[in-house]
Amino acid sequence: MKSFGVSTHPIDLAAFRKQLQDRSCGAYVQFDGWVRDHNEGQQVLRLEYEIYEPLAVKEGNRIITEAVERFAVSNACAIHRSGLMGLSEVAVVVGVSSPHRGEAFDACRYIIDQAKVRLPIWKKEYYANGNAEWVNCQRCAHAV
Amino acid sequence: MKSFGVSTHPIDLAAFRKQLQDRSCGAYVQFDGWVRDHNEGQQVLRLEYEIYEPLAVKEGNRIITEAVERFAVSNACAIHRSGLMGLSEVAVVVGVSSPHRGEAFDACRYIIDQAKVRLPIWKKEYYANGNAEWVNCQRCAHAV
Amino acid sequence: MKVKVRYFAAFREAAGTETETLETAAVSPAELFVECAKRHQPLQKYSASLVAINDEMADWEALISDGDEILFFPPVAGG
Amino acid sequence: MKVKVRYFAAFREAAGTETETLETAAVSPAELFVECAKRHQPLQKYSASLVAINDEMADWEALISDGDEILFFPPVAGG
Repeated sequence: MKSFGVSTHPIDLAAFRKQLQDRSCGAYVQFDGWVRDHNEGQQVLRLEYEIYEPLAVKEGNRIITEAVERFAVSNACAIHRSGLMGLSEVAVVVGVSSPHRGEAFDACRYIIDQAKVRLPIWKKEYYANGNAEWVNCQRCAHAV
Repeated sequence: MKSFGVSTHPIDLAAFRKQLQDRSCGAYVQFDGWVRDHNEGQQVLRLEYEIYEPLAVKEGNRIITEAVERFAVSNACAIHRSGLMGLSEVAVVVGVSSPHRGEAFDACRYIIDQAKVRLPIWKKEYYANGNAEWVNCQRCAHAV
Repeated sequence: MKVKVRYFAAFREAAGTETETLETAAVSPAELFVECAKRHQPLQKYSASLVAINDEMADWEALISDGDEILFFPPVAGG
Repeated sequence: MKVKVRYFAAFREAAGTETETLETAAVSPAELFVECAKRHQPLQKYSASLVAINDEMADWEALISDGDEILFFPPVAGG
């Protein structure tokens, strides 16, 4: 099983895991991105992901395929949430199963690292002080 | 939450995860060791873990503490199954939550790598041909 | 030539629009972004990170053609 | 002096016993393991990997004392 998906609903983690089960695999590594209650000193109340889905899915599947080929793992899937989310919700999940654990760790990390830089996904944080910011856009601004 | 435990019953993964939830954490990494249907060319039907629990728990907690200190993660737990197990069951689970993902990956891998070499836990595999072997004892024998 | 431009997330807010159709002499997405930032001043404080042409990720120096849809992506969410 | 020895997993099967009490002159777990492998021939094909004294992980060259319980662990499950 190899796939990248986008979901507007809470992710069903048990179903997600089940897709990756494989009797030939001794190792399973999962990464979850959780909505954190703070960022750069600000208290976060909730957040929103904007995803340009046609390209995110295409490029996400490309990343999954690269990871499977590069690390020779058996199965790899990822789902990214879209829209508004509360604290502690799962914003993204990546799962990899493989006969041995080293490759599963490497592939899982590759997928989330690449996803964070290559996918057209943006995060807006809503703060306790009433402000809201597109994350990372402060840091990369030419001048403030 | 920081703990290492041994269980003679199937591991409740939802309850395991819940212990590690933390609103200050944006990253969660979990490793599962699954019972694989083959090993070194032999078809495996089931397996058995023997654990010397007093020392496994003491040393397991030491590994967890080392990981938490070394990688500065917020929470880390692990549970290892003891006794007989069928294919695809979860033999061991390690979970780490942390504000950022790099540390969570590193700590999770450290815990499982150290656990595999430092804990008094032995695996006996039962094969389709009727044989049973303590795994790794062939490889490390002086003479065969 | 005529191209369609599409802005996402922070860019959409800075440009005050999601899509627009422009008459341009820009040959590459890089040149086109500079033009767009002149039309929409708030865009000038940003550097774009990724660009796509007709739903395919593209290079900033790729050639654009009449009728293309250019997608400007602000820096992604990252770590 | 008298010590108690405990064998685990493959060692228990090779020794044909789980525990035994021995009179020994061995000063270290390393020397003691050699003695034990003389008593139980099948142990000779194994190298022990870890050792504990009185439920604490110990060094192979640690000093053993009268009344100690020495735990011999075969190589652990590994990868």
